[in-house]
Amino acid sequence: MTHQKISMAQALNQALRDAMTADDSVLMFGEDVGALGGVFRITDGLTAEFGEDRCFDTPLAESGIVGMAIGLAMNGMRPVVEMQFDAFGYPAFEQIVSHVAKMRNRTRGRIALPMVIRMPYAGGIGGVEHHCDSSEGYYAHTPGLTVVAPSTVADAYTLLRRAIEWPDPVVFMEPKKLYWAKEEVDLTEPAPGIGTAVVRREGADATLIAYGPSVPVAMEAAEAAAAEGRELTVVDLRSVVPFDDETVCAAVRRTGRAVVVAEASGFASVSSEIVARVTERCFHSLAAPVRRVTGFDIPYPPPKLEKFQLPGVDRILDAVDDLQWEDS
Amino acid sequence: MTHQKISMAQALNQALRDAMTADDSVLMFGEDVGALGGVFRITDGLTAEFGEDRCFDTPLAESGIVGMAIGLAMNGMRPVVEMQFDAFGYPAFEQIVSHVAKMRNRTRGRIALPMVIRMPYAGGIGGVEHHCDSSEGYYAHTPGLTVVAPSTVADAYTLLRRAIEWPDPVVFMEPKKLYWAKEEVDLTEPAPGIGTAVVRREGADATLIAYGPSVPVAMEAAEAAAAEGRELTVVDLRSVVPFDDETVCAAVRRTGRAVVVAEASGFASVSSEIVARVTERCFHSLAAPVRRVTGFDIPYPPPKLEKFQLPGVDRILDAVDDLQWEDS
Amino acid sequence: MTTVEEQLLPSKEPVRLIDQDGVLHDHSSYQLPTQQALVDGYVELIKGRRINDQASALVRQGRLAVYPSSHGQEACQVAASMVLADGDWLFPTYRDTVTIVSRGVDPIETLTLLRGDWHSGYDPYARNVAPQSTPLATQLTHAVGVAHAARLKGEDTVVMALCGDGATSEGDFHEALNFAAVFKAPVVFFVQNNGFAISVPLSKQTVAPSIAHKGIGYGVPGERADGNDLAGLLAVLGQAVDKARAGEGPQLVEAHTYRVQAHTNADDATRYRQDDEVTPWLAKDPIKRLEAYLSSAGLLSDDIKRRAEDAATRVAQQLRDGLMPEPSVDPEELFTHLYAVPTPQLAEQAAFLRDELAREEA
Amino acid sequence: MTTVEEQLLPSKEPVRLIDQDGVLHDHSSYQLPTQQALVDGYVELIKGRRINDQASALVRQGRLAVYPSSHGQEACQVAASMVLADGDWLFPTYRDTVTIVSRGVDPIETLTLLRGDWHSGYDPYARNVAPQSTPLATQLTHAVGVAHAARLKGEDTVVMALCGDGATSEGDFHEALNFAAVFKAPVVFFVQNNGFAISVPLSKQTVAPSIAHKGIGYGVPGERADGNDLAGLLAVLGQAVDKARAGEGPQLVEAHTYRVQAHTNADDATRYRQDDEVTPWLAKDPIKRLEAYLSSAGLLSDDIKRRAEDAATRVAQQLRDGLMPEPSVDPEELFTHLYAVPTPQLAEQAAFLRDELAREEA
Ligand SMILES: Cc1ncc(C[n+]2csc(CCOP(=O)(O)OP(=O)(O)O)c2C)c(N)n1
Ligand SMILES: Cc1ncc(C[n+]2csc(CCOP(=O)(O)OP(=O)(O)O)c2C)c(N)n1
Ligand SMILES: [Mg+2]
Ligand SMILES: [Mg+2]
Repeated sequence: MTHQKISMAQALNQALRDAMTADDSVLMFGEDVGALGGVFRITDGLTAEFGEDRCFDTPLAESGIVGMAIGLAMNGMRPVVEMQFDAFGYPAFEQIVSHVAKMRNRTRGRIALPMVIRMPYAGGIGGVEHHCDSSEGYYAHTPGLTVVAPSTVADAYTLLRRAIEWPDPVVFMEPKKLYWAKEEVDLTEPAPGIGTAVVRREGADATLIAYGPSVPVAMEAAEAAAAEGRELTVVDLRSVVPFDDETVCAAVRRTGRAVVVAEASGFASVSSEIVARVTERCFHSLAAPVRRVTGFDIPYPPPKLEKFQLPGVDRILDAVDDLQWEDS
Repeated sequence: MTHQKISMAQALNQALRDAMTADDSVLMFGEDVGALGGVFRITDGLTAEFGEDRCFDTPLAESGIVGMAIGLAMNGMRPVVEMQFDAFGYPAFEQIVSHVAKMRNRTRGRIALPMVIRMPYAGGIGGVEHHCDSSEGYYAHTPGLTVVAPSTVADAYTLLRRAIEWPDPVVFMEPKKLYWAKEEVDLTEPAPGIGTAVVRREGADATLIAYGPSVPVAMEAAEAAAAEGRELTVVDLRSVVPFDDETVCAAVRRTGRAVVVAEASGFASVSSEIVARVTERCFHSLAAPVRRVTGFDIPYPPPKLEKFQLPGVDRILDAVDDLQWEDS
Repeated sequence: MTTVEEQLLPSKEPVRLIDQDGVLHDHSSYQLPTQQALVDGYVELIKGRRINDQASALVRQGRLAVYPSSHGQEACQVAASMVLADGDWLFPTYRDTVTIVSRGVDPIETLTLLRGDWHSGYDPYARNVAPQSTPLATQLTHAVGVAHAARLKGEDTVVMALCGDGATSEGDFHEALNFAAVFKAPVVFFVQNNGFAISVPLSKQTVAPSIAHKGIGYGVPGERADGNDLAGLLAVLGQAVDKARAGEGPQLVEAHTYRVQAHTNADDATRYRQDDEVTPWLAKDPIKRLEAYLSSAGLLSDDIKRRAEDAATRVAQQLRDGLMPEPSVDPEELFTHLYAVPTPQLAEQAAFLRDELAREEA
Repeated sequence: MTTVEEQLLPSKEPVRLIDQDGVLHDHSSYQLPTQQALVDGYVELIKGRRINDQASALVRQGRLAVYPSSHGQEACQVAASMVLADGDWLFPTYRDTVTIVSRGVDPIETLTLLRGDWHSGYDPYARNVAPQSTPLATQLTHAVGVAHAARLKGEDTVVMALCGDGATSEGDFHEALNFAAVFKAPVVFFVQNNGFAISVPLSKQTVAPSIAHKGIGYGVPGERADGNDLAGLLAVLGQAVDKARAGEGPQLVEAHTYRVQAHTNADDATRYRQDDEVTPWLAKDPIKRLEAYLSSAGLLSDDIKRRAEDAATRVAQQLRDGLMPEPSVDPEELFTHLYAVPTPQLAEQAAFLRDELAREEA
């Protein structure tokens, strides 16, 4: 399967398929993931290929889905569950925060929960209310969870494979708006594991730090900045927890300036954390305060207004312009 | 009732009593808040005084409690509900995030939800698992909520009164470990409203920024620092949302150095936000990066180990020492 | 079997007063609604069907973002509104456009959500209709709160709370029924069991004898009705509303109906069900059977037919006109409705956007 | 009333094989357990009571942080463990110390949570006992998962999932029963209805005819038993376990018992109930009645009495000894158990604490 042009949705589907082939204990379940193949078709064909025992529909209850996954993981399985949209993961919040995140610690490592909670997330698809939330901040703030967000087709495949093999529970945030764009990929290429950020583009003037759906936007902004003569580094976090301080800080120290880009509302968010930890670690390398380009602190807007909420190229370029260049 | 020595628990009880007397539409309900008066006795005597219709026990279901409060608020009431411990508010997370926070915005201001969710929170009381969480970060990250945390007896009274009168939903975080300490207070004194931080102590060398249970610890640390010849300003946020940038930034600019103190795990937290926004706004006034003294990124420890998790005076003083004094 | 169980368990068969051939059936506990009600209901059915079909067409034209149609469920939609008094409350879901319009809310305002202009477009207090709920079953506890508030105020309001078969699996369904029962809140929980939750058939949702059997676990009387028989629904829901109003506490009603079309236009039902499963349900169409009955009873005058057709034409026209121009939503609104008074943070962000837009325009 | 309802609704009266005077009652559906079982059960009851009383005493001495006693509920506690086979699973709550110890878990390890050393102290896989759950009803869906995994692996494991009357109001109770029913998971949901959720009496928790009546709403057979009659409980729970093991799907059993003491030592029951409400329940004590029956049946030999007393003395001594010294928990453990491999962030924080402690010691 080397060098094929596929979409992120297909890559995720392939990752599930390969993981289920590789390991009989991998199960996939949730709402509409069986015959329908999921509302985004990420589980397309899995029930047909692996049978109802391996990929199945559940009753409509997210807390039940996550709770059942916990029990399955306690008893030898590697469940992967889908929250149909990440905002519909909130009914499972208690299970995620009080059990998924805490079980290993509670039992001094005796009960491990190797499970993946897949969440189609973020906006840019014209979805009505509750269909475009960015909830990674809640999970990143919860000790015990691993939080991953791919931004490329290749990473989607690799990171989902790694997440399923991971010994601990992973909240896997899938950027919905990237589901359909195709990329040429080689899925057999060795790829780094969870916890490693990657520099997507090198540039000496400033660093853009992004993850998930904001990475392609950051890349586009870097392209535009280059056209105007400013060279930007783009770091793709890949995983929010664990956080790759080394890669991020190295880039920031090299460039002396940084902008964090994320779709979620900024207040008390992953972006706040990035600004805080980068500043704590790189203070004397910084020529200007680290800026944030995030969603406003408002509920995700209705489709007709979402363009105002999403961090776009112009807003990123404005933030870069704002990095007190005259001072340097 | 001028100048009495009462505990925070009594002040909160008095605030509820006075609010219920002042306004017939104020209701208080939740688990064990009736005859028992709440496991912390905050609702002591309210059923006896106002009757079962005004203060009542509900079935044991937090989502139901918050959901019912939403409906009551939609139909002319001002409900105050108690989550018995803040970790038991997680089952209501969906209701809080998808409805409490969004209803006014969803309906273009037509449905207001004047309601208060009281949450006994944070640690330091030797509570077993799930009884000492600090969950304010989840709520602060959710646009549409107002998040308040008193640190003194007088503020507990005033802020709860203001919260009940507030036109919008308030998540009211009550620092459990401060419930019992008594202070001399005058509850009739005029007091500032929600959204106003207060400088609890002035000092030129550095600023401690804290809220809720961390304020007395910060005050103690400032006391100790003074003994060592370092004068610290202590800002008590009082409300996390809205955030009083003006008071906080004025203090930081005056002192050039700052430490944020909070019990919650630090990653992607309210503390991260404070560091980020203070740095964004006061960058060139800062002689050193803003430091955080927070809980570690671990589940709240069992009683025997909680002392290691709590931000204590020594840890705060160490952080202050760390503010690169040699550079200045 | 004690009296308690007899009181709380549903009828052995779903209540049906008019069968799919339009033939009348007597029932020991329920009476045929008045001729007037049936005739008015017929007009509403025709109108409701037209709303569904017109809205679906408008989705295909890109004038609505999405439309979850209640095609085939119009009897439920119409009955749920018809049994309510003016001061009563309705708690609808995303699929209940027809009920909402039937209750008198402006159809364009109703479709604001699905058009993508705003999250909810009508004034909930104008006709006592809560915003349509998307997160399943979550609105049911709100309904209990509204009903309880009414009782505290001494009002005799009844609240009609709608949900689907899938939604009954959510924890909030359970909590709402239990709270309503314990507080004797006047709520009629009306479950439109249309056989599917998106792709998931009822058999994977529950193995209970029926959804109406869930009532007894809360001490709530459960009843079930043929969901395509407007007459039966009016009788059963009408009685439920009466009992709730009379202080007998919450009532649970399950309607057996069928989602004839896909979940929404975005769904592809061929992936999970065969056409021959759908066919028998077409014969059970709620409009056909009421028409058959009214005809045979001599109640379907030309005048009535014209009234129905006029109402349908009017609402379709309203939809086509109202959903025509690109509506303008002021981006400033993003910041103004979160709080009675915007936080300083929001004010700052609003200014940022205003500034950005001004620069773009310049 | 059809067969389905007869199959799913509970017996008209809670099953009772031995009444409070120790008198035997025949039952059409349940048989008296063997003499051996009753005698073994008696020993466990005596031991269980001693655990409760000793643990409460240790709280007063400050050697346990808190203890939610099952005093008066020991028949439920003992029966829940006795009916399980070795490979089966138990999902207990904070109140179920006695069941856990009955299942063979070390009492000191069991009390780790309540002593404050760590969140859970025993190896869940050693005796297939899940950690005690504090968030109410949340463990019930885990039980479904464990049971479903066993079925997928072709094992005939049964899972006993415990909760209280209050916990049945939580959404997770609903979701767990429904999931178990739909997946035919071999779970016995065992509700110890002790009349109270802290201060809230059952009448404010639910107005259902009984908690066992909640089963039918999921297609799950519900049964109820006198919760102070070990014989009846062994019969009812034993049958439920057998049915679950035989592939008949989940079972719901409600035990009618009473929380004789306060919720925990931290609670003050005089604030919400009268002593004269408690008194009649003292006469229904599970130990007294089994003792009365065993005596009258000539089964209570001196040998048995000695066996019981020895077991009780031994466990009490174990508690006093084991909870004596201040146990040492290494603060380093705060960081080591969250992940299989600590994140760099945690490693950094662990180093910070290590450094801090080293400086303090220096
Ligand atoms: C809490 C929650 N989970 C998931 C969804 C996604 N979702 C929307 S509609 C639907 C199916 C609902 O089925 P049912 O309750 O039977 O109503 P119907 O659509 O048939 O009217 C699902 C799963 C949601 N809206 N809310
Ligand atoms: C989700 C959740 N909400 C609230 C609590 C606080 N709480 C602990 S025990 C209890 C009462 C439980 O009553 P019941 O289920 O009847 O069990 P019992 O204590 O009687 O054994 C409450 C409200 C909790 N532990 N979990
Ligand atoms: Mg349906
Ligand atoms: Mg109880």
